[in-house]
Amino acid sequence: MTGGSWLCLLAPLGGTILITLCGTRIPRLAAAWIATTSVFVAFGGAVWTFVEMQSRQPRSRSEITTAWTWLQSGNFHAGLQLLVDPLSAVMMLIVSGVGGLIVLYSIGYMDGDDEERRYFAYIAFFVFSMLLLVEGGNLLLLLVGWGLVGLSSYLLIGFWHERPSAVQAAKKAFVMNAFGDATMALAFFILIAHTHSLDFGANFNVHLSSTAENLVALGLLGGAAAKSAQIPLQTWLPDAMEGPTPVSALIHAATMVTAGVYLIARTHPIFEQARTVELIAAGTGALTLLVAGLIALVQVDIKRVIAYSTMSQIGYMFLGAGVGAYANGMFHLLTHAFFKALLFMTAGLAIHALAGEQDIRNMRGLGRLMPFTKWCFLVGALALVGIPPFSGFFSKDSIVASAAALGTWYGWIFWVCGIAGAFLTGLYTFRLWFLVFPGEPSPFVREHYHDHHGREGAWTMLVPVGVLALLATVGGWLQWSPRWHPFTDWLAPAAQTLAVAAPTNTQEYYTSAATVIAGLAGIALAWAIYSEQTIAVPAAPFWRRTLEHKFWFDELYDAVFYKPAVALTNGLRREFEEPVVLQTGPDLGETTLATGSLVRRIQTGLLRTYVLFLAAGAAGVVLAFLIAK
Amino acid sequence: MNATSLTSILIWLPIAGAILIWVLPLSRYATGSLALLFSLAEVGFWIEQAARFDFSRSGLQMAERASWFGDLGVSYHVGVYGFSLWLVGLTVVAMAACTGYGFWVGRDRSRAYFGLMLLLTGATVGVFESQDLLVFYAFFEAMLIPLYVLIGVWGGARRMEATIKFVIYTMAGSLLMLAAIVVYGLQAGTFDLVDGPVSASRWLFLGFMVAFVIKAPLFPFHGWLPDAYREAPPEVSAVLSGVIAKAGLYGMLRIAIAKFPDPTSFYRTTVLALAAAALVYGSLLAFRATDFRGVVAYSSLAQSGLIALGLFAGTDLGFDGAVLQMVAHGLISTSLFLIAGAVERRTTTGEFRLLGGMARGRPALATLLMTVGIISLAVPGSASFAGEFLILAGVFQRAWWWSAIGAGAIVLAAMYMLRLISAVLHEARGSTVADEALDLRPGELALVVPLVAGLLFLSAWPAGISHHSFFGQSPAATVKGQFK
Amino acid sequence: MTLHTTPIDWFGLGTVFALTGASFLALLCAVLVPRAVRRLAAASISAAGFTAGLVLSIWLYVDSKHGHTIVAGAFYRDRWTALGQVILCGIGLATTLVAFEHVPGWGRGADLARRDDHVAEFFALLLASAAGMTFFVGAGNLMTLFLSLEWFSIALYVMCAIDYDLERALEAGLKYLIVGSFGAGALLFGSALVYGATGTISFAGIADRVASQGLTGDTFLVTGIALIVAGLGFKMSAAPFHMWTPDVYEGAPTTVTAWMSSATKVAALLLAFRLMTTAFPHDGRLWGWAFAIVATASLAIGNFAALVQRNVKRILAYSSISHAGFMLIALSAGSALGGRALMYYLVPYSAMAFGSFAIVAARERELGVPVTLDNLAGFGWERPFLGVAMWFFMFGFAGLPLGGGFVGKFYVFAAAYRHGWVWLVIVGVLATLVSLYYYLGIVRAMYMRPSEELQVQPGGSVAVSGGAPAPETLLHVAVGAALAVSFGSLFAVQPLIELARHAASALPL
Amino acid sequence: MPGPDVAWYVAVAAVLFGIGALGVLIRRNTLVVLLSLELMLNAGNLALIALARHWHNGAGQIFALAVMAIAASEVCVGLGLVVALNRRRLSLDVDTLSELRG
Amino acid sequence: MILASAGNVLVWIVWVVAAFSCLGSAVAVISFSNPFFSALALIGNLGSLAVMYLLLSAEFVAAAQVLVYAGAVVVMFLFVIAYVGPRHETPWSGGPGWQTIGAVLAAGALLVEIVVAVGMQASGSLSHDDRVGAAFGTPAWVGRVFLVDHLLAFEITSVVLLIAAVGGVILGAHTKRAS
Repeated sequence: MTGGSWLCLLAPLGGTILITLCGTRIPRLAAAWIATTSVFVAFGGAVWTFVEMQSRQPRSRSEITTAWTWLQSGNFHAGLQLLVDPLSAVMMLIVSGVGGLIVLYSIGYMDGDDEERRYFAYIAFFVFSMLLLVEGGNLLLLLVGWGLVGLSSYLLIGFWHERPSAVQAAKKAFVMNAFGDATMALAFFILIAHTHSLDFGANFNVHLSSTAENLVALGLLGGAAAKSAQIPLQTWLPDAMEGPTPVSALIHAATMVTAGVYLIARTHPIFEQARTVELIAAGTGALTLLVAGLIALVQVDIKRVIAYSTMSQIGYMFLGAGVGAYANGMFHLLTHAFFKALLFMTAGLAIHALAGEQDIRNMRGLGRLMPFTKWCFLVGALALVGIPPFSGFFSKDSIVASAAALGTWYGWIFWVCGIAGAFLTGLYTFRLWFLVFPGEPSPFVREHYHDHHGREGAWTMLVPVGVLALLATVGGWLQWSPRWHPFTDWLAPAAQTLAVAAPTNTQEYYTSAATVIAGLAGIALAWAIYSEQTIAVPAAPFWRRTLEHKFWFDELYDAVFYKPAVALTNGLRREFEEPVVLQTGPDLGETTLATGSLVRRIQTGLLRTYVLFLAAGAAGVVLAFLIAK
Repeated sequence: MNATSLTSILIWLPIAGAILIWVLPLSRYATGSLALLFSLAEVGFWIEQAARFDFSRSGLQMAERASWFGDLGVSYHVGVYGFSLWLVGLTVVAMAACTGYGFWVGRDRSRAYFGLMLLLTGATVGVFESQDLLVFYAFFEAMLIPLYVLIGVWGGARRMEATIKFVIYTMAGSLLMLAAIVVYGLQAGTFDLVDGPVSASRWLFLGFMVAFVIKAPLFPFHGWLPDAYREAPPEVSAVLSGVIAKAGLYGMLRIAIAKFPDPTSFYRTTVLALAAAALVYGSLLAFRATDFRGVVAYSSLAQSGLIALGLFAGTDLGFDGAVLQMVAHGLISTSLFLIAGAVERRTTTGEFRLLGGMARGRPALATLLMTVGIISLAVPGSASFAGEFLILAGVFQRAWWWSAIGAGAIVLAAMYMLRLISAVLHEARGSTVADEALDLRPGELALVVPLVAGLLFLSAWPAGISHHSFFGQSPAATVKGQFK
Repeated sequence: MTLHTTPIDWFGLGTVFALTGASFLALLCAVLVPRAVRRLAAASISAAGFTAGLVLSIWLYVDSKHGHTIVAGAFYRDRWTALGQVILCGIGLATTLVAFEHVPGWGRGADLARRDDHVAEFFALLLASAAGMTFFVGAGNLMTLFLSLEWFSIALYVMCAIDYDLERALEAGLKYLIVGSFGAGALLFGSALVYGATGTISFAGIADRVASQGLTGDTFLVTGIALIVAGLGFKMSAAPFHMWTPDVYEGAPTTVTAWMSSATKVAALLLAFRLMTTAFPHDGRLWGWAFAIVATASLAIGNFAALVQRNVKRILAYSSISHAGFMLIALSAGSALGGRALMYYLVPYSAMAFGSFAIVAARERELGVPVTLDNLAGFGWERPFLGVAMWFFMFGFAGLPLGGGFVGKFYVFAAAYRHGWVWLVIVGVLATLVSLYYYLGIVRAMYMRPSEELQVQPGGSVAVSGGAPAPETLLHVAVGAALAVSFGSLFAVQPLIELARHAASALPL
Repeated sequence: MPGPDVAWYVAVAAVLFGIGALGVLIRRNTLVVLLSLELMLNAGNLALIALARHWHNGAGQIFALAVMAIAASEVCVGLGLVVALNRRRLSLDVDTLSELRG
Repeated sequence: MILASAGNVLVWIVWVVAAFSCLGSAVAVISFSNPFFSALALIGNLGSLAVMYLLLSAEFVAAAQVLVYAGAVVVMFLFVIAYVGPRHETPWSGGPGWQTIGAVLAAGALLVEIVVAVGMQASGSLSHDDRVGAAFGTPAWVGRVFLVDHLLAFEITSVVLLIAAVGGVILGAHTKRAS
């Protein structure tokens, strides 16, 4: 079982190192296949682990394996250790499985880019980092993975480094995640100060003062929010779409951005001792899913629309994990990985076919030329909106239901948000759909469309899309909470759903009904506006501008953090560093030299002056002696 | 050869080499190779020393002692502890790389140049190994002599002001230290660091600290730093920030903290405040610096502050983290300055507005600069992350706000380091970046790659240093107990 | 009537006799030896004389374990004297080497015919002044003190002016003579007053009388001491009695400057230490403070004035003033440790002072003009050996651990601290800091200028002797010796300190 | 033979010393400066002899005799310099000999 | 008795005359504008000093004073003065303004301080006694003291004189030098 986990972890790293060392001595395709194989090997390892775990008793499904002591000081030490338990097993499967498909996809997508090797080295490195994150056997190692995925996300967002916008987006993503890392680190410092350890066990069974607990939880939540682009740390995600589309699919949809959810599930004992903070997490999710959904309504870049929907879906997961229904959150994470990766990859097909065009206003009627893409996208869209029998339906509804299960006033607020979110999802998703696929191809499309040897894309691209379309359809059947819930049971030893968050069947039913109706309503409205044009979009210029400016978060941060920092620094340099710090020494030197020339003046060259000094000196000494004797 | 003599060999071998080079009328090439040979031999001897060092034994090891002049109790006393072992290693490795760089770029007046580089090596090793205050002071000063000439002769346009400023600034501190040494030694009756008693005198503590905070440097005593780092030849800047600055921090650990426990705790908050100021201030200025070396220079200021934060936290994690971070940052800034030199050789400038887009077609340069830069901004999993994590966790136990400040500064570090990377490697091609500007040549790779490899190794096993710097389970107790 | 003449310990005066004898022989050369070989002959005699002096004084050191006075208390035969004589003879030997190629008269320019005028007399005077100093350090009473002072002073006056075709040389000689005589006058009157207070002129006797008759703080006595302090302060060129120093050092032939700057200080400081501790121990508080103040003044004035000089000889002159200040710190402590410190300090100091002036002499000769910071440019690269040596001396002066100067400063500070004068340590430290600027400035001038500023082709020389550059082998030897001493004294501290300890043990401390 | 106290002689010597010093300080003519130096030395002599009388031992008188010889030597060298200066057509005004300064 | 007292008075008178002529001539030395006169005034000064030496029963020194100084030194002076020709120069002139003031202050200070010292001492240890041996100060006695107690001083003076002579020759008597 541990063998599988090590294999799973190290295979992608090996791929990275191999590609880096070979450098330009191997053809591009070779690099691509090295990466792909390594990730699929990792998937094999994950499956191996899973199968072994299957054969064990639920109680004994968790195992820790240590390679060596990574960091040690005094009585604090953190090993380079992996933890395999149901939770990490699931994540390993998702990461390596979906990851493998996406890497395969990018063979076609990146074909012809002259720095392909670098791309594949990076992406393999990402998979490694992500696996380290989910397998990390203690908080420190988890933080390491946490940082490394941020790093690889930086590398991949800025992959096309001649584009200033890409470089800027990459930096922004990294810095915001660094902020999250910092808050997590601070949380860890508190733990170390109390328990002298960062092991899961040591810190999950200890009871700290409620302040400490809350601070720790807040720190973790900060990291989670930054990584998962939850309000207020969400602004980097849309910009991250500067990266290649497979990157968006893998990192910014399927895996990395959902790490926040994993973190909450993994460290749920801490959160449960700080229940308030946990509910704040839920609230954040609720807020984010609404805000993101609203912003998505006005975006015109196909990838940004999907990006905002990602934010909103992660909002759902936070909601679920926050209220205590970890399994439901994780389940949505799973299905979301399928259909969101699918959506991105179909979008990628479209972009690829249109030579990099991403503005949906130019894409009308693409479906006529790309039927496969069209249908796959439809599957993803329906799954996203949560229309039965597609996967989203099963996972999303149970989350909203758990909110209802709380029964408290905020529980109901969450519930309403969930329903409203479902409506928005339907609206923006099908806005996208109606704008892009149906109808006669627009002149722009006709002009720019080019197929790949008569197909909509290279087989390496089409196969993964197909597979994911299948998964997005059937993936949800794994569990329908009212009737069967193997997934929840599987996770129970690692992350037991809280009793308060376990919905009754009735709650499940009417919640499902509500969400489906809301979703359908959204779809209908989209149809009416963008397909039939029977309803006009209300002008509401203020609201439109607000949404187009994403509620002015960027402007806000610019004004509150960046500009003041720059002003402060320039001020320091002009007013303090240059005049004071750098100048003091020279000034003192000048003074000394001035003194020197003063002393020099008494050296008149006149003999009598010299004698005078001698005489005066003698007289002085005599006088002093006569007085002092 | 018995183990103890290794200590002295490490000090005197390069000095002998320097004299040899000055005496022998060799060609530039021969001189360079000879110097390189000597510095590699240094590395070899150090590896031997590290191999023979017994981490399970307490106290000073491989000590050599001979009376220098007895009537005042001054003796030539050298030896190594765990942490000094690592710093010596850092010195010999970095100096070897920098000597190699000088050889690679073919410094003129080679005999003088290489002789001085070797002299510098010996003196610096001496600082880290000497266990007698006067010997320590002698080596501490001796470092200045070659540096003064190296900067002044082979430096940039404004080298003269820079070098005078550097020497006088640092001497201002160390001369006060000499006064403190005289007083301490005569009071104690011995100048020996191992036998010497602890002192409670705040004045003496301050006398020593002045020298160290200027050398390190800490805010606001860094007036010499920007000019020196900008005007010195790149390999010398590398030595300055990578190794020489560590001498000041080493002094804080070995003398100020170990010998003056009461004053240390009395002035702890003050020093921590200075360190934190250096950390934030340096990071901010690095963030707005307009050239490659400027960023690295101010980031070294910030790093000195961070390390001092760890040292004066006075906790187990703080000490271990500080030593680890000294070594990590030493390797980082050495490689960064060498890369800066490589860039300047190709583009004749370090100004950001004239640089950019060097990644395209120069994979080796891009990979190395990227790797070092990313390690230096303490991405989790890197050696410097381990160091900074320990330091901040350590100082957290002193008071939470220190580590809060530190964490904030780490975010700043990310900002300026990414700015550096993208300004050099990314976006549109800079006006001074010609197509002919080649990727790193094998010679340059041979210098930087080992340093980076060392960093990666440390990243994989930071405990290798963090757990092998002080004897026993609790570094704080070891320091309190005079490393016995 | 029968006359019981005093027994004379000829051996005890061996060094003095050797040098004086050599001096007379050299003088004979002036008339007996043909001009062609006169320089060689005189120089060889001088070298022989100094070697003999060296041997004898070493022998004396070994043989004078228990110090005592000889020839009716006129002269001390002890290790303090002997060690001082060793140092002096060493410097003298080095001076001879340099002088053989340099003095007198680069000032007389290309006129070869006249370069060798008075060469014999020069060496005679050199030996005579050396003899005077070797006597001076051992002087046992106020009369021999005064006489031997004049002995070497007068010789030095003449040596300064020996390039009498140069106005600056004459000016230097006259300034030195007049200021010196004034100082001598003060010294004389002071001696008279001391004599008046105690009725004796022998050092030991004075101390006894003061002790036996409770004369501590006696008016005559302290006035006399004050005047003597002034007179000796002049010889050590300590502020405010220093004013003559820069001018004389600049005007005199550089070899003579080298000799003066090192030897005179040795003699004056050693004698002062002996006199003060032997004759006036009971007024130690007074002269201790006096010398402390004088030291502070010297450190301040010497260093500050040196900062703004361009002429290298003047810089070194001021630096010698500041070093007088350092050594006066040891003197003002007036303890056994102070004695050791002084004795030790003198060794590297005189080596470095002599060496640096000798190097200036070489530069002066190849340029034919006074050496300034500007025309020093590139020297380091043109004359690698001399450059490195100068580099060495400058850092040594500055107290960086490249030579014994470092340990010397350390010892001096230690003595001051033992005496309870931390403030004096701080003063010394600050003075060192200021001094850095001009010492580093010289190194900068030698090495850090662009090569276009080179004055002469490497290896080339402005032809003093018309043809090819003079190899100046002997000068290199002398500089090398100075280098060896100043470097070696860093490592051989223990033996040197042992010697100094035995020497100081001869004094009543 | 009773007469004025030794103190009176010493007082005279002191005054003489002061006059000599003043002479050195206020005269520019090298020759007169040398003469004033002679006055100072003579003041020393007077004091020595008076005090020798007081202690009635020989040291003072011998000292004085020696000082005379010394004075003569100084004058000899001093006058030599004067002659040299004169031959170089230089002024004997000490204030004009200020080529070396600073 | 009366003779003795008369002798006392006589001594006093001689002393006063000698002292005043000594100081007066000293003042004259430093105030004549013509060095020639200054030199002559010095002779007077030396003479009156010689008288005082006699009063102090230092016959030999007095004789030496007249011979060496008046006979040799001053003559040398006069020769040189004649050689370089008359050079008039007035006191108190030239130099920076503070030079003169400083001169008066410094010289005055020295003078006053020492006189004060003498005065303070006079009350104490400097009381007069006349019990002095007849031999005191006679050439024979001086010679004995010279050769017995202060042999070295004697030798040194000779050496110094030789050096001075050499120096004088080098500096003064250079032939064919005037370039």
